Amino acid sequence: MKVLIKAALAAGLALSAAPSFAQDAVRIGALYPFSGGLALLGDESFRGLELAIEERNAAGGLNGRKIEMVRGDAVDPNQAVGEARRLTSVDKVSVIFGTYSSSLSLAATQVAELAGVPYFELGAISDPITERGFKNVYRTNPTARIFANRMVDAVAEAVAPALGTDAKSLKVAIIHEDSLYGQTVAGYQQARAKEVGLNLVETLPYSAKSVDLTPVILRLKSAGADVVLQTSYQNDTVLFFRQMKEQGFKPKAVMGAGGGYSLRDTMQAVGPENMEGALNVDFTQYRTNPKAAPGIEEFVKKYEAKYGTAPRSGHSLANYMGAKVLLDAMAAAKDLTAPAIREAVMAVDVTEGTTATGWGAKFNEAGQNERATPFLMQWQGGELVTVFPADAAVAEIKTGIGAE
Amino acid sequence: MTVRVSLSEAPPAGRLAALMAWLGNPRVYTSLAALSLILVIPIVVDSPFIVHVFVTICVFAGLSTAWNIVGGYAGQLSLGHMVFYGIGAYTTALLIQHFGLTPWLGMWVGAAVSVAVSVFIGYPCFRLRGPFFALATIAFLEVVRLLAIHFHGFTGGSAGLIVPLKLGWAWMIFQDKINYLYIAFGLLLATLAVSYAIRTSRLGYCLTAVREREDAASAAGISNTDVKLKAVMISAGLTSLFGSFHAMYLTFLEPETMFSLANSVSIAMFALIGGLGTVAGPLLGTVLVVPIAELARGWLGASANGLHGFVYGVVLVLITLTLPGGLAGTFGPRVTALIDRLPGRRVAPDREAPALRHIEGTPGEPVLETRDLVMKFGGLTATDHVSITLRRGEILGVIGPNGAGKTTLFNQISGFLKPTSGTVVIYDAEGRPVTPARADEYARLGVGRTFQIVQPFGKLTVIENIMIGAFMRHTSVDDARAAALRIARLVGLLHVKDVEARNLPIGDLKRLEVARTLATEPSILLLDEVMAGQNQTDTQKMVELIRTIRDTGVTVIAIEHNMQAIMSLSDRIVVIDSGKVIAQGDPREVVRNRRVIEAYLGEDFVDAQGL
Amino acid sequence: MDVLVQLILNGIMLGSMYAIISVGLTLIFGIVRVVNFAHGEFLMVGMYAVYLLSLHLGLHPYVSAVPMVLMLFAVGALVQRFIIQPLLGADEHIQIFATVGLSTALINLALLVFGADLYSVQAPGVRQPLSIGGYTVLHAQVVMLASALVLVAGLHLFMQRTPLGRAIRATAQNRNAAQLMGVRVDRIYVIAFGLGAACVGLASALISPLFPVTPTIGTYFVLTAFVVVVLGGMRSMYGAFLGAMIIGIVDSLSGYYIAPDLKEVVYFAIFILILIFKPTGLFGFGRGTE
Amino acid sequence: MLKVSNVTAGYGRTVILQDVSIEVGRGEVVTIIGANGAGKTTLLRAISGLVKPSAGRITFDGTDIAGMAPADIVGRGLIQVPEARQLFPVMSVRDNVLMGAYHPAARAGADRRFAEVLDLFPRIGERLDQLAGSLSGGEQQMVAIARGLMANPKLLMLDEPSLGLAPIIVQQMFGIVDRICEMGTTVLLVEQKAFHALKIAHRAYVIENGRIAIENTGAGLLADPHIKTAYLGI
Repeated sequence: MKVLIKAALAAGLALSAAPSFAQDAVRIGALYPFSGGLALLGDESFRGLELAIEERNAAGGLNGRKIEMVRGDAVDPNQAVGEARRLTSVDKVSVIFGTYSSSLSLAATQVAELAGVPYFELGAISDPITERGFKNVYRTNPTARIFANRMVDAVAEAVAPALGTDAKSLKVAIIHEDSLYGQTVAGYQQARAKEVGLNLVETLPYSAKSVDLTPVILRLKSAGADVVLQTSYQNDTVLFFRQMKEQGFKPKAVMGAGGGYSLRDTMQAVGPENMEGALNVDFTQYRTNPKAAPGIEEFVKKYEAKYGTAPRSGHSLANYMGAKVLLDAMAAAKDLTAPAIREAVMAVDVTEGTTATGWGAKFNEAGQNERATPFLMQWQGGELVTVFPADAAVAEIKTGIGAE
Repeated sequence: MTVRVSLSEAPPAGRLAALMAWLGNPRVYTSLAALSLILVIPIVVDSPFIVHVFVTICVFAGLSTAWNIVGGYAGQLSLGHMVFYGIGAYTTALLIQHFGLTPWLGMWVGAAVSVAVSVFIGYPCFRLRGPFFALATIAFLEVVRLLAIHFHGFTGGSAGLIVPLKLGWAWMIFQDKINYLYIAFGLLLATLAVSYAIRTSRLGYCLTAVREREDAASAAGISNTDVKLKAVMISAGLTSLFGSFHAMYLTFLEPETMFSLANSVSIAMFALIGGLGTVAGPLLGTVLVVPIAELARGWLGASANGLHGFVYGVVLVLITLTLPGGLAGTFGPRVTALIDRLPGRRVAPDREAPALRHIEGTPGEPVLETRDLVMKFGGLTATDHVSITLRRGEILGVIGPNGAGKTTLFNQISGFLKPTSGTVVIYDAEGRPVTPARADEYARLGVGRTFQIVQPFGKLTVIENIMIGAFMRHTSVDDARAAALRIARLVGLLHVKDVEARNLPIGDLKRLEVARTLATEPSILLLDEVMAGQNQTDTQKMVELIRTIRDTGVTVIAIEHNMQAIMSLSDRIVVIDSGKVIAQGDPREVVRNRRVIEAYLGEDFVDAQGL
Repeated sequence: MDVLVQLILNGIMLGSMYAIISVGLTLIFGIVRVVNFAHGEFLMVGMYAVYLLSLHLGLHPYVSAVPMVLMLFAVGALVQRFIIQPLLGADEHIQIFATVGLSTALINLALLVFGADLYSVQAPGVRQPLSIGGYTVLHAQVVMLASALVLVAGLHLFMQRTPLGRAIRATAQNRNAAQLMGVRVDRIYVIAFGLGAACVGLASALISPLFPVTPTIGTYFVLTAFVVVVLGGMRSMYGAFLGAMIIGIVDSLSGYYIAPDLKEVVYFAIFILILIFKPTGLFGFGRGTE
Repeated sequence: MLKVSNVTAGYGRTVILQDVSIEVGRGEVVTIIGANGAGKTTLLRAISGLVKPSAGRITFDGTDIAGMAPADIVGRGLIQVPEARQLFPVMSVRDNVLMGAYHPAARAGADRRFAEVLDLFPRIGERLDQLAGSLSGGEQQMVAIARGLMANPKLLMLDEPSLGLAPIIVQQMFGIVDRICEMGTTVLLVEQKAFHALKIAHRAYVIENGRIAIENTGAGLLADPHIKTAYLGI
């Protein structure tokens, strides 16, 4: 309840756009979907940013200046445009952090770019966000292409060895929900599978609102798919796992691209015994070897202290890590103008395995962090544990789906 | 805030003077002043966020106004209107991407595509009524959205299309946001002007007529499908233009937003809240709801997910329960009354009525023939081989007991029923025999009919009701009004000319039925029991009126139960019983016919009276 | 061949789920002449209630069917009495807007109370696959099909054999004459709306073990239910039942043989074609152009 | 038994009936005749509670029933057989007839009356399982009357039972009405075919343009030359 009141107050303050704020504070925008269907993970993402900023303020702020956060709530692209306009004009923020959802990010970054305000994307994965030649958009998290490549590569690098066969002998199928997320990831998966010469037997899109996935499963069964790569939200993940079992379809491996695969709710709805062995490529999750991701345990503690629950997904962690890197860059910049920030961001050089997500940070000309890679995880005994790459792993990869 | 003034009301003396006089009308200057606030407030406040809110208002008000042309004026509840918005947006964006075509041209291509699609959707769907039309439009929207996702090679699929950020007027992309507002405001003004022009034109009246009563509209020569198609084409084109503009504004398109069911419902809701079928309603609804929704999301949205949506839903239900007329419908008359008290009101002078249509032909020649008309409903034969000939200039009375098939006969000779067998022949101005296909074609050929159960357009005033008929021969509103006034005077409805038809007593409604039909200036007039419900003096007046009409060259065929009246009026009588013509000829002889008396009073009566 | 049989089997099972929902929608449309755009949200409300009963009282969802039927009957009756009844004389647009408004309010109320998370009901055993000659169905699906059959048969008997059922049919066919027979038609409308909603109550109990509940779960079903109702001819329960089976099978087959993401396109296309070319529905039980 | 005093009624602001007063005594057969649109049906609708009178009183057995719900009026035994039959077309003939005994006040003895009605209309007995909509006009009218009788009427109001029927069937229909009257049911008969209606009527009213124009005994009206004038204009 306290959180709610605080949030309401923050929103109120944001609306009244107070010039009474201390002159020396640095104002930054936080643009996420706080209401509507994306609210759950939008809010989860925001918590990572909030923790990073609190940490920074506790340590004296940005070169002695306090950081003030102004929230923007966007449910659809039109609102994202509106909120981005508000943040850049009324609230005159120095930078904007966001956004969790790719379509919101695409819309909001167009505004920020024209307004000349740096936009720090911490969670949206759509590649074009950093492929439009914008000068002021930076992203710390891995993109859909990186996700897709990691998934396809994992078939050869992790799954096939565990099965003791050659990757080329495996029949691979791609299934995905047909909104932006699924369509994008699956597109790159197809390209990558072709590139590395995997035997791709089916690519099946479906609506995330589907109430019956048996046609998909029967097609996979008919095609004799050994490995299924799924890009899905929560409902369709649950449906897929339940119906896969019911239809007696037992592939050698199933791998998700985050989304519904990363959520504890999904595992509970499906049942831990049925989710056993499901692979998942996603942002760094909490059962990761702290040696590869220093600071991860402290983050969880801080999170629990502030919000009273365990983190609901890795989104908060990714946002936390990205915010920290970029706040450091802001601190290093000679002032907070866009060119100075660009210079500072381009100078960032963080080696892999030194942040709470285990990612490094080095930005290319387009603003994309080239040292961010998702890890391969697996549901084992009701826990999502990191299994690949080896130095981040806390468990061995297992084969098969469902407990015997 | 319905504004009922028109530019063309001005006298022809001098454009400038006319414009000044028009601007001097308080309804005009208050409306313009209120509208200009949409432009003035953001310029004065000078904040890009406020500009954004007002751009959003302009876009949604424009979409809602365009929707209202179909949903309000024509009464066709489209809940898939964003399909045109999406088509406009995608066409424009794809043309930029593939051909480097400026959106200023692309938007017109988009509009053209939307208009074509609207005909494709509208033509088959207009046969559906009420909720089924709504469901069909939703289905079309969903199909288009799913196809846009599926064919991602062409549309960019769910990943969406990104509009290249080429700045400048040529590409409709600006660093300075106020430029967007200029365009949005311009589009809104244009849409309001179109909406206003339709509302006050022949098309607007025809749409209202079709919405209220399709049959009466057909009888007034209006082709229901044609006017609905016109409405949906205009609406789709305008909606599409807003889609194109909004795509340039958002610079990012995805099927979920472009073909959104939620937004389709929203624009309809704005019109409902503001007042369906009024010019100002959709704008009012949007101006009220959009800022409140923006604020509510700020205040409520952050504190609890769904609270503002819940409040929004509850408010909608409450509005339907308490203000079914919307803001404009409920408060409009009072506000306009207040505005009219402002200085400067100008009363348009009455016009000279245009000349009546001249009816050619020789008295006595056949003008309409039926040949062996048979009409079967299930097992019932309503008309059984009816062959009658109507001669120019006569008054033919049709009598017969209830349920004898008289009205069924009328329905066949006015095109409302297709005979099971047999033919109806009308002789046109050149004396050629023709058989029209639809009721509105009969009407345009000069067959005017009244309905036994009166069919007034309840929410229109008496004079507007008559104008619906007058529009068949007069395209201009002023001519139609003048012609309608002449008819109102003729039938004795002048004293109630500004009363809404639903408030008339039955006698006046019967006269209105005649007046609307007369306004179509028919050469053949079909009167179905117009004396019923009239008192003695009114009946007398009606008899005289019918004679007067006949004297202008009109041929009359009348069904009547008031025997005294019909006997004294008719030149000839046809008696129908159980679907058959049992007697015809001179009135005096017909009533002495034994079969006729039997049909009316029963066989026993005839025996008892020894007739 | 095996796949075809399995697909048809799945289609029938899916169809029986659509049938229960659509029969309710048909009752409301056929008798009260109102298209209930909030029908899916009734289902959602029911599913949350089933979840709560299971969580707090440990009730098996099938046991919850009884309170659900009663609760949704009450919900439907109240909606008819306080929202639809006052609007019966109004333009039909207004009624549609009222149910759309109700739907918006309910979805957001659920979001407010339960959040966007998904909740799933544990019902041991009912998701067990049952193998019949090499083909698979679930216990829950068999229960669903049986319930759909019992529901349609039960409603049939109720409508044919009881005075109240006769009065409901009479009111639907000739409101005026029914009044002259001493039928209180306003009360009949309340009962009919309640019955329609009660069908959804039954559906919510049966569907809960199969699908987790979220605020928008109703929207997954409601458009399909409209398709079914139109296919079945709007007024007829048997039409709705057959229509549901057809849509279930079409859904299943087109998902396999055409493309899973185009199956909605297929049945929406069927829907549009039926509306345009055969508005009385596939079986000629009713009339869509009225 | 039934007393309509100074009733004015209509739809919306459209006035159809003006200041109409009629009376029906117990055991009487009263006929109302008048041309189409004169207001006969509106009068019956007002008595049955389907139209609320804007002025005047309607009492039945001493109770004011103006403004009562139609169902309560039916419950008091005031039953209308409406114009143009108004059957339930896709219900069986049996169900149509049974609907007559729907009101709780009519449930007692319904089985006995069902037998009586079948006795009166043997044709109906042959067609119990057919859909009512598939019957001929005359048969439909019989079902409508049978349905009315099932309601155990104290006063039966028949609205144009001869409407739209072939002449031969009209004769039969009046034969049936005769029998119902002879059985002692009080009847208010609205007709256009004046002669027969007047012949069986104890008293009769002529309604013109929403007002009662003449009141007389049936025989008296039969002899009144005004009738022929009103109907045939001679």
